[in-house]
Amino acid sequence: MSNIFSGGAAAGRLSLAMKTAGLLIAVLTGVNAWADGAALAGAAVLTAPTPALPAPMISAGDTAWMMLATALVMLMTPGLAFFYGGLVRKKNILSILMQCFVCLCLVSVLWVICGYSLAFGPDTGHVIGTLDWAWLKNVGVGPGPYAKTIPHRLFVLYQMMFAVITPGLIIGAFAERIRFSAFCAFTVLWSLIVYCPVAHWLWGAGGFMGTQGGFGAVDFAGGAVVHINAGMAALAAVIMTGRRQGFPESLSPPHNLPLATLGAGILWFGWYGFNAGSALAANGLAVNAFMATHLAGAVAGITWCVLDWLKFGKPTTLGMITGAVAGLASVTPASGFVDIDGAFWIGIGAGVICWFSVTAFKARYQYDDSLDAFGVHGIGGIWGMIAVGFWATRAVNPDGVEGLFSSGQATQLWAQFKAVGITMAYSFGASLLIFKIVDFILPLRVNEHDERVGLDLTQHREAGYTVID
Amino acid sequence: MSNIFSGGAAAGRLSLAMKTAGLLIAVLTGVNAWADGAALAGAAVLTAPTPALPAPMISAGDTAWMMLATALVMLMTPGLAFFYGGLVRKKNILSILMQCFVCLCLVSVLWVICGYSLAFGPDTGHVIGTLDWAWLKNVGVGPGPYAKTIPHRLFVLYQMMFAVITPGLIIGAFAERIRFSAFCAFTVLWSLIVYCPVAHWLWGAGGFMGTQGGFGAVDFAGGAVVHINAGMAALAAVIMTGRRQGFPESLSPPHNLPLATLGAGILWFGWYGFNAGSALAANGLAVNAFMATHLAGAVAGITWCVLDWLKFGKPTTLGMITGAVAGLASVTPASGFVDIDGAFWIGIGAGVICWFSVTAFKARYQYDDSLDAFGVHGIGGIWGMIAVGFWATRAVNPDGVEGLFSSGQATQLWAQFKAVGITMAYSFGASLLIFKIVDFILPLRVNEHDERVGLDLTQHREAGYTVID
Amino acid sequence: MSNIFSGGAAAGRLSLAMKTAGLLIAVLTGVNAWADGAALAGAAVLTAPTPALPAPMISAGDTAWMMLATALVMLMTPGLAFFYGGLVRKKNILSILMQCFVCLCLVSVLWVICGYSLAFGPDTGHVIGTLDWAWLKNVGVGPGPYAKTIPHRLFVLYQMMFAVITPGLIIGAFAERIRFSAFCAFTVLWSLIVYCPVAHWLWGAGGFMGTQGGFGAVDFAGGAVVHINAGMAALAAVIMTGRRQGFPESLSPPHNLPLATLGAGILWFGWYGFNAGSALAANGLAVNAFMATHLAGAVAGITWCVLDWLKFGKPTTLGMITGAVAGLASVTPASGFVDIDGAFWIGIGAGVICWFSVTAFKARYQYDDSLDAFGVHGIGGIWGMIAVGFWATRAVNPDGVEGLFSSGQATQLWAQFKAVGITMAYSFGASLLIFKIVDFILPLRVNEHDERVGLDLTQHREAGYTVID
Amino acid sequence: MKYIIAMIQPDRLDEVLAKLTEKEIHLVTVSNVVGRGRQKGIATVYRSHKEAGSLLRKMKLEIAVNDDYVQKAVDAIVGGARTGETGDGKIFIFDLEQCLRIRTGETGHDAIG
Amino acid sequence: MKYIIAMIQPDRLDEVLAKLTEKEIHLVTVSNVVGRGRQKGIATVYRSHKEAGSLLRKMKLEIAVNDDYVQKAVDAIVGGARTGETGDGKIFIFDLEQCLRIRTGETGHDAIG
Amino acid sequence: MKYIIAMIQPDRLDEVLAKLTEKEIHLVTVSNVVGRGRQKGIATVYRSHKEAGSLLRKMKLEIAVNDDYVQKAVDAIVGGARTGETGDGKIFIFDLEQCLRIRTGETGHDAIG
Ligand SMILES: Nc1ncnc2c1ncn2[C@@H]1O[C@H](COP(=O)(O)OP(=O)(O)O)[C@@H](O)[C@H]1O
Ligand SMILES: Nc1ncnc2c1ncn2[C@@H]1O[C@H](COP(=O)(O)OP(=O)(O)O)[C@@H](O)[C@H]1O
Ligand SMILES: Nc1ncnc2c1ncn2[C@@H]1O[C@H](COP(=O)(O)OP(=O)(O)O)[C@@H](O)[C@H]1O
Repeated sequence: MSNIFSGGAAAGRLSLAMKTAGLLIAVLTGVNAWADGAALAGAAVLTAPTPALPAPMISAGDTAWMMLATALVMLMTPGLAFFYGGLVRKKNILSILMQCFVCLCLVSVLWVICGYSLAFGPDTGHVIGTLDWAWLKNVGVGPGPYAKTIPHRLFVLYQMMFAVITPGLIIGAFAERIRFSAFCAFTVLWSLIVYCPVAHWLWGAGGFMGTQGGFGAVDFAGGAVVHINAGMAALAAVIMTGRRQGFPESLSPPHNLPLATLGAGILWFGWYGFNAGSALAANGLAVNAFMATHLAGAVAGITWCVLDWLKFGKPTTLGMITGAVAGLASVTPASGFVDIDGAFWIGIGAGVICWFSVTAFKARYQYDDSLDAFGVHGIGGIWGMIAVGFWATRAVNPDGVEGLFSSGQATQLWAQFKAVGITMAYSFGASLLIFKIVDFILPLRVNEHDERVGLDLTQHREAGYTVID
Repeated sequence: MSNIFSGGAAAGRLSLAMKTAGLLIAVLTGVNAWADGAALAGAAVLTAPTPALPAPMISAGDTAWMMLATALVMLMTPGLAFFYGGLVRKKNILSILMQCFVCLCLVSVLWVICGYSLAFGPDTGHVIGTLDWAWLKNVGVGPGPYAKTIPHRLFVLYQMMFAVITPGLIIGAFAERIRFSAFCAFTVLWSLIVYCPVAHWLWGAGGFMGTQGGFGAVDFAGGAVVHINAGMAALAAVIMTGRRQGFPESLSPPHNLPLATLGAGILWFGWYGFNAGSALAANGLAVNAFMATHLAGAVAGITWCVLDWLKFGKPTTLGMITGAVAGLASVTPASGFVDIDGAFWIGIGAGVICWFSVTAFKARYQYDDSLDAFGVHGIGGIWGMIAVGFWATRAVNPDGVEGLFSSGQATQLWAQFKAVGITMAYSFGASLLIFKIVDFILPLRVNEHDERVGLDLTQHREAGYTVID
Repeated sequence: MSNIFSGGAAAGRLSLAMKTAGLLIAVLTGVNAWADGAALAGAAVLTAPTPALPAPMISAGDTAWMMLATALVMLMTPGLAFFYGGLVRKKNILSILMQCFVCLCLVSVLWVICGYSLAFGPDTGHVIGTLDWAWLKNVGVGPGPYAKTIPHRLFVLYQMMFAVITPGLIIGAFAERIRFSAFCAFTVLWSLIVYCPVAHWLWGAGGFMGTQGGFGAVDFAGGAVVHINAGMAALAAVIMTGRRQGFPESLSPPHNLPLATLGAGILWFGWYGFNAGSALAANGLAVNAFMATHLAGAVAGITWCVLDWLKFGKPTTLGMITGAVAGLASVTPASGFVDIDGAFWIGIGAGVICWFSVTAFKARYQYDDSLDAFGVHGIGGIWGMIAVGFWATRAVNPDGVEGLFSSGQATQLWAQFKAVGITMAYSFGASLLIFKIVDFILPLRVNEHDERVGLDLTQHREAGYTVID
Repeated sequence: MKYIIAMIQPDRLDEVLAKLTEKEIHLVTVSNVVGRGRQKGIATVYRSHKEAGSLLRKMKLEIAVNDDYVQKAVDAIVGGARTGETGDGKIFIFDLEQCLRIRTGETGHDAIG
Repeated sequence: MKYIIAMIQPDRLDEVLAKLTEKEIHLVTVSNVVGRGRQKGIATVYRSHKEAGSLLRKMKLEIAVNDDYVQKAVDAIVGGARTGETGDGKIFIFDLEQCLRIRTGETGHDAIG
Repeated sequence: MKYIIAMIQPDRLDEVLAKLTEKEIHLVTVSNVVGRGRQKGIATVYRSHKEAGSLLRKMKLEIAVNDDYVQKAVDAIVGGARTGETGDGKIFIFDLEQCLRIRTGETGHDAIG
């Protein structure tokens, strides 16, 4: 069977990349044109403060909550490391841990240097922030423009953790075969070229997809910015790095499922910070997001179990935790907009759709998305973003949006579709390009011998565990 | 040596179960009669708001704290999974993790559907809540009746985590031999039939054991509702599932004590949310509970070590963490009512009593409480509930109760005794009944071959670790 | 090559110890003389309340934050256990976990009994607290003298966790060879004789090194009190316990690097509580400390990687996490006084200096600081304390100090030097003495056979993992 | 002198060791192996990817005995390990040329036990 | 009857097992070992402390066969394991005196397969 | 050709390997085993449940050598492994019929080293 994902024919890959790049440029041009038109309204947001209201005050309660949320989201990166790490072979465990920690260290520094400013800084042309806030210039510990009751720098930290984990998610796609130096280069470029703009489009004041003078698409805690974004980059990674040796016949099973389960537990725990923290205050909205998050995760976990049970006769632990992660990822964009009904159906949908994507779709096309970064996060993110268009309701969030079911109108759904489409196209295309460039300078893939021996020894000169002791 | 715990003679078990059921019905009838008499006073609680006071306001600080506490208690379930998981044999590790995660997923959904309403909803007859709050109908993000400064749904979430971990604790009793489907069925039934009523009796407004028109028994964070409840169900489980093959001669040692220690560390961390969170606000009472919790855990850990040292010549790691868990469990009902003296003695008592229950009692009667769910949580919970009657003092909690030592009167002690007795009888009897019913439909125990091969492979078609790699 | 660290010649060790003790006495005498003179100003702090201001009020937000911070710092001790535990050989893993948990249990109880009072109680002679607050007498849940917006007992708990982890850090120095009973004795003595005084000198109201009538040295979250203190004790431990068998030729590699990485992840997570919590409130200062902490950890992790990359051709996972810990330790005393520039340079410095201390210095002198407790925490702490004298700025903390770079004056730098010097001398000397005394009664080191077999079996009669299963 | 290697079911180990003790055969070395035999393994499933699961956990015993103990050892192993199901395992017997106790330097017959 | 022990590269196991199956040799026992051979290992680095790294992970195969299967087995192993690089491993062949199937008590020739 | 199997104390491995190198015996395979011998193990305690602890960790060495190297190998092992305490272990020597280097196909004498 021949297919586009095999990563074999370099020529084919190149042409695909080019087509995508073309598409990308087309999209961006159109978007820019459109954005320019809307510039006036959008740009006003940041510059014009609201003088009538009393001066914003730092709330200790909100600050306490957001520091907690920040710490929780930070913990997700190690959590992800264990989740992914438990699923690879023993000889590659450290490479996964190392890559996740590199994201934590490297992207944090990037974020302070210029990432935050690019993503959230004063808007320019609705596509990107300026460098006015680079190295946190003009960013103090007083209230900031995005959250009025917490220090601005706390918002910087909170968003930093999102920027950290997003490239971390991609690791699942090229696990067990990427060269470490190429990985580092990719991560730096991707953070600046893909993550920052996409974050700006949806979340930055003035971004062209957001609610302040944009499409009106909403993404509560990162369905598009984080999950679709990482998922599409993962797909690009799968194409660019090709399949692992022995795929799919002689793939080894996960070397340490308890470790993966630990990772899943930490992820779930951290996700409260991710979603409920996105309310940016300790209030009812945060509680709503907390509830929706937990419920969707639980429901999706059960759903995956049931499907495994039906298909294979037994529910699996890996299935349960994968389902839970799929549910948590899917509800991410929706958690601040939907009630428990919405969360429930999003959870069911996440279980079913991601299960099919991993079981049927991947088996059908035989692409080696090693740890299902695309299959779970990409697909889950898409589902969640769209689901907002159905189940969102102002009953739970007066500042939110109305979906099809509560308003009977498809406006929001359409906005969500547009945001999903553009994010998918841009992330996929730009990621492919970045991989291409990196591969040109630093080969992406380790050589055959190193892959056989394992990345731990060959990339890091270490072994995860001792054999004799 | 013949004894009642061997689980050998089905007939004997049945008759025992019947006697218990009889006892149970007798108790409940009496209770209901009594409760009806007290209905007026009790029922008033929920219906009559206090109009004179200023309208309750959500506090960001309290909300932040309670979201944290909720997240912490949630984390205890994975923590428990690792604590238990490290103690079983390698071939059963995933079955433990899976069962804990099933509790997390399944009970969470049940809680939203009807569990919360049954446990905390408007009282009916002092025994159970109505279904008025099913699917969180009438439960919003404004202040609720149980906690005036946090969103009602946050209270729902917080209590959800307690409902999740309680059946989780029982897992220790039938570890390494239960069929997964039977486990699921049991967990659903037990949550609804045992957990919800008992929670209502002590914590629900109008419950017949509580302070609002009931016995006046108090249980700050779940000594009876959680620990005795789970411990007695564990005892029922031990009787119903019988001993593991090879018990007690050729039991394997814990396969991964560092994993168990990790679990214990997470449990301890989470316990702050469990106990200090039960103050439902970030105030002095929460701090008192925090202090008492930490101290009792520490003291009990040391106590267990000392006993091990005296008896076996060396203190053990497993002993230390078991002691700590026993101390934490024991101080749970007391943490909001006692000062550090009380916490100290409760810790000592927990170490001594649970150590004896595990060492002498279990060895004497040769019942196979695999991971000492009864011996640690059941016994510890009983000790803690009674200890409240001794050491409680209004000096630390003006809204609390006075124990024997501070007031010289045994009223509270007697109330605690009654609550303990009824909880024990009901939980044991009802659990036995549920096990009986489940066993009738889905055999509780795996067959001999599957037990030999291990539950991971036979119940979940997975292996926790790879052997060759 | 002969050197002072070999631990071989008992006589030489003794004389060294004596010299140090002499030095110590000299230092303390001088200090006391000085302190007496300054007594008036210093002692006033605690006794005279500020009657003009409105009565202090417990803030729910600050209390929530500080309970979180306390829980986070508590979690660091298990985190440390895994970090250290993953680095030893399989046969000693439990001994490390056990020692860390003993710190948690034992020191907590000591702290309540008298430790807190000694360290933070009403000052006597600027060197130590009185026993007025022993067993938390006069310490309630109202606001305390050190933090006006949280219950006093919460401050006790928060500081307790610092007292717990500090002796825990020393474990890295004598890992794999200490007798458990000797360890317990040492920990008790060291906590009371070394930790409490040093904490008092810098943090206690009236302490002779602090800002209230002392040198004016500052230590935001424990660079001297925790890291230098533990690091110098580690150096003493290295000298007193001597090298492990087989050092340095046939040292085994870390038995479980993923476990160590888990520990590092938990440590990093907990460090937010450690440093940002030291603001004692959920405010801008806490956020500043959070930011500085995160940034320094990230930068130091990268720095260590780069150095490994240059020297060994590949960056290692262990190097990255060691670097991160070094950065986090180094920024500890500075996090509340420096801006991101400072944090950045402290991180770079931590990476470079600690890397050299572990690579070149330890290799040169061949002392067996098994897990680099001195090389990372001692050196990192010294660097951080000194760095405060350079980068501190009142721009981020109006109540803080001005370093050389912002004020052009070396006053603060000099104060920091003095504090570092005295802490180093006292901690080293007193630790040596305590080890000497303990060794006299209970031999510090296990016998040769027990060391070969491993501490788990010989000290705790347990094995961490099963071999056959 | 003979050297016996036996592959048995992991959960029969305690039984076999007990039987060996009964026959006064105390010295034995044990290790983990995985084996492919007639026994059909349970196929495992990881995210819907099925693994054939042909390699099953077994325990390997190694016992050096003097010739007169061979039969006893075999009987003990069979006695402890037989369940009658496939997967019970095999016993292999080798000629052992020489044996030496490291501690004492004894060789041959004396060094075995 | 012969007893074959082979040390091979860990990642060649699947290949070797497949080749053995082709030759109708189904029964085999596998275990983890580490070996020091001609292959130069990768020196590992732990906090700047270098480990020689001379012991490399290998897979050990044990196969008992009747005499007529020896060559087939050797061919299969060589076929599956050879990469041409140092570290490919060795095959050792022993005389097997006796073999017994625990389940049935069969011995010799019949018990092997 | 001979095949030497030795069970030694885990912590003597480095010593034994060093001694073997001295005697120019470089090739060796090592694995983890547990053994029951004369050495009394330390009974472990898990929540007051005592485990006999009869199976102790040992290291198993396998070395194929040409006949003239047998004595050297034995000397090296004894030299590195002897502590004089029970539990030092045993050396077993077998006749090795054939040996083959997978990489080159060499057999016999040449394939050993
Ligand atoms: N010829 C052989 N060579 C090597 N190992 C064997 C051989 N035959 C059996 N084994 C080992 O014995 C184990 C049990 O064999 P199996 O055929 O499943 O049992 P049974 O003989 O009871 O049918 C296998 O898993 C394998 O490890
Ligand atoms: N004489 C021997 N005795 C025991 N094991 C050996 C012997 N020779 C090789 N081995 C095992 O075979 C493995 C591969 O040997 P090596 O010399 O690296 O490969 P090659 O023969 O291809 O050069 C070694 O790691 C070791 O485990
Ligand atoms: N007859 C034997 N068969 C198999 N293994 C043996 C035999 N004798 C000793 N061993 C192995 O050697 C190890 C050391 O033996 P032990 O009797 O404790 O030492 P020593 O010979 O010094 O008294 C044992 O743990 C076991 O693994």
